[in-house]
Amino acid sequence: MSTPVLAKPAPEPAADPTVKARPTTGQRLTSFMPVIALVVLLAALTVADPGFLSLNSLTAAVRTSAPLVVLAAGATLVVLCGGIDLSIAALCSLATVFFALWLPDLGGLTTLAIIAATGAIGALQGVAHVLLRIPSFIVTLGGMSIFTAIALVISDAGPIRVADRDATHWLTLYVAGVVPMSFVVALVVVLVVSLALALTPLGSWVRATGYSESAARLGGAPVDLVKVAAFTLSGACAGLAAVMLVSRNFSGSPTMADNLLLPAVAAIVVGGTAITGGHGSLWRSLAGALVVTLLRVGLPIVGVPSAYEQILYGAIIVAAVALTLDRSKVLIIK
Amino acid sequence: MTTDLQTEPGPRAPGSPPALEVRGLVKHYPGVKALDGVDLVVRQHEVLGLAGENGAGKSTLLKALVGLVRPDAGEIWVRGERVRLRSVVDAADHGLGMVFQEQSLVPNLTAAENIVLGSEGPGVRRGIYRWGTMRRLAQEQLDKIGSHIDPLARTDSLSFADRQMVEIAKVLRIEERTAHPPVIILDEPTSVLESKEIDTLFTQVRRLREFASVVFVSHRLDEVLDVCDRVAVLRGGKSVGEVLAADAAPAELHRMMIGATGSEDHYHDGAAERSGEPRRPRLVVRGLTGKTFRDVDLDVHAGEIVGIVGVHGSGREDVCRALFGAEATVAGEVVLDGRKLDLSGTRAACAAGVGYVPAERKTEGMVGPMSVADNMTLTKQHARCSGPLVRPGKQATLVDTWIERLSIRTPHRGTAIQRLSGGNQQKVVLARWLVAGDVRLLLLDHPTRGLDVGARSEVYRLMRELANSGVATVLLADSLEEAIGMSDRIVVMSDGRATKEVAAPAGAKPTPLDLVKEMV
Amino acid sequence: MSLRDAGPPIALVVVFGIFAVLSPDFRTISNVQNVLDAAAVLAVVTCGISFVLMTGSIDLSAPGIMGASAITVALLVANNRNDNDLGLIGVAVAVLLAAALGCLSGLALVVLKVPSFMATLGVSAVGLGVATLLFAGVQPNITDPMLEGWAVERFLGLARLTWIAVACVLLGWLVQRYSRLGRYAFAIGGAEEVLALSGVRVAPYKVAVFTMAGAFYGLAGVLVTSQLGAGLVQAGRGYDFSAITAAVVGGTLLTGGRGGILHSAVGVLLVTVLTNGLVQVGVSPYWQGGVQGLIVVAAVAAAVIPQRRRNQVTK
Amino acid sequence: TETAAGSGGGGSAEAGACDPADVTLVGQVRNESNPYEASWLDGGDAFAEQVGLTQERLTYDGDSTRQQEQISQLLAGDTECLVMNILPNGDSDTPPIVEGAQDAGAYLVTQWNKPADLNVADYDHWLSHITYDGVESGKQIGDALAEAIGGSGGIVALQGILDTGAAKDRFAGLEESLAANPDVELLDDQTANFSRAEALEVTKTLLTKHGDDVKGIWAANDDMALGALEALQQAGRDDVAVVGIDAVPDALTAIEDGTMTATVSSDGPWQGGIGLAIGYCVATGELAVEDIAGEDRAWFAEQFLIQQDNVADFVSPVTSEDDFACGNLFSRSQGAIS
Ligand SMILES: Nc1ncnc2c1ncn2[C@@H]1O[C@H](COP(=O)(O)OP(=O)(O)OP(=O)(O)O)[C@@H](O)[C@H]1O
Ligand SMILES: Nc1ncnc2c1ncn2[C@@H]1O[C@H](COP(=O)(O)OP(=O)(O)OP(=O)(O)O)[C@@H](O)[C@H]1O
Ligand SMILES: [Mg+2]
Ligand SMILES: [Mg+2]
Repeated sequence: MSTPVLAKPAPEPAADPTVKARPTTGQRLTSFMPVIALVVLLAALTVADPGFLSLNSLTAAVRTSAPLVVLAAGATLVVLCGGIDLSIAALCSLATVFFALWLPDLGGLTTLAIIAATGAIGALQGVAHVLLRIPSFIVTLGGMSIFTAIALVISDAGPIRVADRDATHWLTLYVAGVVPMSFVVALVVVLVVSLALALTPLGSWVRATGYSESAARLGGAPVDLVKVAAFTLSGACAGLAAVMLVSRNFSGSPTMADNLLLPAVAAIVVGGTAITGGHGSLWRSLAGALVVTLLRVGLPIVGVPSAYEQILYGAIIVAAVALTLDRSKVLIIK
Repeated sequence: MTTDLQTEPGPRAPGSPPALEVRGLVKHYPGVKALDGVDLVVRQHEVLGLAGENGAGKSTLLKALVGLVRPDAGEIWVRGERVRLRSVVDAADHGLGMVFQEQSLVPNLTAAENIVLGSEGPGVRRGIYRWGTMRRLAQEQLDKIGSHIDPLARTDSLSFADRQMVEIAKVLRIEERTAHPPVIILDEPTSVLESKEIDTLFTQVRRLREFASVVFVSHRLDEVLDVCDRVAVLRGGKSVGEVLAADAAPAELHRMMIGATGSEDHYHDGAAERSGEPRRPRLVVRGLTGKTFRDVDLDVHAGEIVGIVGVHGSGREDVCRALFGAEATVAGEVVLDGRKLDLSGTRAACAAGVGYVPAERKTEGMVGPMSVADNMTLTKQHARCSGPLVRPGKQATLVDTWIERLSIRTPHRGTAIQRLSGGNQQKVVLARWLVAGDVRLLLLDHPTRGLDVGARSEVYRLMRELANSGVATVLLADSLEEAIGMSDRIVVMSDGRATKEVAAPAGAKPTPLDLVKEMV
Repeated sequence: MSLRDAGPPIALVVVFGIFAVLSPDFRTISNVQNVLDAAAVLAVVTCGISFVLMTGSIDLSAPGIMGASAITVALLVANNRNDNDLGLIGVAVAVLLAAALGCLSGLALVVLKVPSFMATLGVSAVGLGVATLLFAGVQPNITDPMLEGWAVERFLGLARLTWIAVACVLLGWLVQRYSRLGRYAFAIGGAEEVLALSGVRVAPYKVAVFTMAGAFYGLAGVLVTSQLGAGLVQAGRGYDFSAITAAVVGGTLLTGGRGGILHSAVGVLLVTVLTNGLVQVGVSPYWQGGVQGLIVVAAVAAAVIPQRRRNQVTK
Repeated sequence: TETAAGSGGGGSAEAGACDPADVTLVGQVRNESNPYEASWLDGGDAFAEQVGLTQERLTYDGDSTRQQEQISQLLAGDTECLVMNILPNGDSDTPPIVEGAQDAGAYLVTQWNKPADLNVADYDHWLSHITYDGVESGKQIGDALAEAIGGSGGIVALQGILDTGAAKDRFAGLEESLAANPDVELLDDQTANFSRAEALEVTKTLLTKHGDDVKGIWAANDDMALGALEALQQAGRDDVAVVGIDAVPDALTAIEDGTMTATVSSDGPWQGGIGLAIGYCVATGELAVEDIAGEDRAWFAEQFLIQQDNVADFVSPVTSEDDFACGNLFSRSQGAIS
């Protein structure tokens, strides 16, 4: 089958070639908003407590943020596809238990085994979502309670100590003396996935699925595969985050990461990714996760009393989203 | 009806006083001048046609008239009074109402609610619905246009044509807001209707003229001349003149629209250029059965265009979707080029060389916020990749080639497709299947819906050239004439079954009447 | 009634039947009363959230708003912390405060254009903060006989607050069916852009929907206070996701435009019957959450399978 | 100056070299929205005032990760003369806190939760771990309950958050008590996660399930006991004995009124003060780590079974300055944790 040869239909020139789709200054600014929000927040915390802006303190903050970055990065993919993954935190908790249980047998391979296992569990949720046509919200809400139950049962509802710390020791090292290894790993995850999206057709498939699933499907994009892949990655990221948590806490516990769900979703939204899908990126979630981490640890450390801390957290996070969301990309906000 | 008829019925375009005047209207969009000083007069009790190519600015102008678009410059006068229209409500208060190009009803509300939406009046007292009153109000509007639907039916349970009637009934509510004859604007109301429904609509439009002015937009120029008293022509956001419908021909209008002598490139004569090489069967469908169709047999040869005609609900659309793997089938066998076609999903169909252009361009055909380039290369990876990696350079070259070949009007290949006019969007969607050069079977569902004459003839030419290069095409045409003109063979479907096959070779075309007999 | 609408009630009957067969304790009158009483608070919360879901938004503010209203009402009626004894006025003030917090979510959504997921999460945090401030380290216990009576006194076998919940469901249904607010909420979920084209200003209705939802959460907070005899900051913990689950299980779509109060009421009963039944048949506490999750997924899957289509969009 | 065994995050002063005015006092609990923990922080404030300082109050909302995050952020700041009195969220949260403090050279006292195999004496900045004997308290109230129902009959148990040591120890205590009272039958045990609201629901369900067989309710803390009391009131039952642990003010009132049978005291204000006091004494050099007896590195604090006859003594717990004097720090010890 050869390319159909079409005569050039002459009449009018296609378009004025000088008109380029170049972003305006305003658009450029909006795309940097997550970073701006981060800097503003850091400045505000420094004003409140000048001691906050020290190398030590920043190092601790990025080290703290690593699991959240990884969780948010994985879930961002699902959100970009137009879904949501509410199971990441419960899956991460379950993975910490797996890690503690498997480490004695698998040794150095445990990390890989965990990531593979959580990836497979994520894939399973993805398959349930696309095959049964159940909204991802429901599938992953169900997944959340199922994973919690499994974790409680296999751990006998208690934390399991990890005696052998060598397997996770590498995550506690520092690159060049200051950059925590776990944060470097988180950066690598963001970078690798971002590159995969940018350099392969995956990126446009993901966005097409998120913007308009039916158009993507009828346009021949592998919508179901893309969705399952997104859930798989989200699961795998939950596993990696679990390894990071274990390296920090020296134990696995069936509820360890449960409270990271809402911060992870907050990180995605604060980054300016549209919760309705299509528009957004992983580096935005990275910036968002740093903002959320600063809010979580920064406010109490600079001395905001507990009650006011919650009020401030609520207000700042809403303000941050108001700042970062590019409204030209999302017409109707639900 | 609240308006009293001061004047006798009948066309009276030139003489009657202006109901609405537009002077020097200008509207810029980033990179486009959608309106560039438009002047327009709409007289009382006339039907004014508005013609222009895709992207000429028709919709923008009409939206400005109902307060949805804020013009950058220019004036709008209603019955001798200059007005500033800030919202739909504002416009309705001045007696201006519009039926939009895309249907705009809330699907999960009743027809009655849709009709009174936004101006419930006595239907809602202190925020409380009075369903009886509501029903009566809606019934009054429906009676005006002689529609018999149940006002309390959920809108998404109504047929397409009935929904169109609801839209018209809804827009007629503006009569209640003003003592003067209203101006009713219809933006491409016919592009989604069957011919029978179009006839009903035209009857309505002629009735409207008795108590209102109507602005009517359509790309079917014969239609425009048929129903309108006067036709104004827009080109590149400027008014370029007007004609009296009574003494104008489609060709003349077309010339004004494109600003040159347009080739009278109509589907009827084009068929002669078709190459006569011997044909081999490409698509063989036997006993295909799905939810809305049964036992469909269909053969399409390489290089052949087969039209499927049928009334709304005949199931032809679902047959097309089934062949593309987008609709489930329960039985039947489909063979493409001697190999069994996998109907399990759209991916498999794409891989086998099947292409599909859906009728619902906005929701199914394109991914609005994505660029022209990404939309064009969504399917065929080797059009933008080497190995698994995207090569932006390769993609750009290829996309630019096709933008030029199909003369797609877009500021840039990176422009979001939703900012293009409908015709140009359609060309991008078609190009999606051509970029790779491996399409063997093309399923076209209303491919010319909403396209202007020029764009349409380009699509026709494209279809023919594709056929000449060996592509087998299944066409669900916009009108019977189009089906007859373009097809080599026509299959009639009714009630989910293929009931008749009619040969339509160049020079021996059946008449529309022949087909209508079979369809009902 | 379409198949989709019939699914949840059928599921309710089936689940009820299964538990009734499995456990003699489950099928007692007193347990049915207990189930209905236990469903009361969730029903009120779900009334509120249903309107928000109907518009296609989501609302996670229930825990914060309920906490704030629980503490407020405990401090305003007769209690052990101060000399207030405002009775019903105290209840009204708590509900108003809750409505104000809900209004805040709505304003963040329409004025700041912050997606509801985030806006309501923020408001929830604010509500918890306000509650913690008011709590000030000492548990307020109520001594108000009226409020205590709601949980204790019975009418036709059911606690007063169960009747309050029934009244809420009825009110919600009337609002949904007969008020412009309810119908517009429904329409916003169906096609928001069309409302704008029809000259309807959508923003005030969205704010109103969130305000109304806030008021329902506020009342739910009051009910929890009445049940516990004390105002707790954590009065609303977990109600956000369980209310969404109940609404969805009842047939409300998260994308909006479908479902309603009666659907949600069925969903609430389904969830409550499950919770109660699993305890009654003696499922290990470890497994209860998991079994419940599995059943919810299965129920939704069973409901959607009949109308599955090839090119269906599921988000 | 390197005192810590680890690689050292902050330059810590030689033990005991701190000027009293330079000491930073930090108290961290789950949240301020329950009376027990709020009174803990208030006790910390009272001690800080006593030595002319202020306490930094931290709460982590029962969120383990957040607790770790706060602590690592805290330890990234100035750790010289930093004294922390910490309530770890669960057993598993203690080791990272301990190692963090050790590396940074901050003085740490933990309470309630500690894995059994983690030895305080292995560290020189983890000064002490204080807890109440959960098995003992679970047994004490179990016995009190058995006595209240006349030595025989059915009871139900409301467990705490399943993966905490406190919940497990207390339940183990109940089992010991059941073994000693063979006629008392445990009809059912369910978790209500230490929460009043959950306890209300669970109790209601258990009451319908077991009806009049229920003669007593054993709750792993007072909040759940109070929830159970509400459920009993709503069910119109006043013949059921209820016991809990913690001695929160509402429970004491209930015991005074006779609606509740027994609880076991844990003294929040004292706990909030004593941890800071130990750290303060070491930081300022009034007490050397080496001088703390081995049995005072991890110890059970004194607790009392409170019933109607002695409840008056506990209604307003008072901490005297003497309790926190450096020579008197371990006076409430009931012996080392075995
Ligand atoms: N919202 C918008 N943003 C940017 N450009 C726009 C927008 N709306 C319209 N345009 C541009 O304005 C021009 C006029 O568009 P308009 O929709 O008025 O054309 P039309 O005559 O109605 O075409 P069609 O026949 O295809 O409906 C087109 O070039 C279009 O791309
Ligand atoms: N998934 C579905 N489930 C049930 N009924 C359907 C479904 N899809 C379509 N129908 C119904 O089946 C009939 C066939 O519809 P279809 O749109 O295929 O007709 P058509 O002949 O292609 O119409 P047109 O001329 O507008 O293209 C219609 O009555 C439609 O309402
Ligand atoms: Mg148009
Ligand atoms: Mg059709």
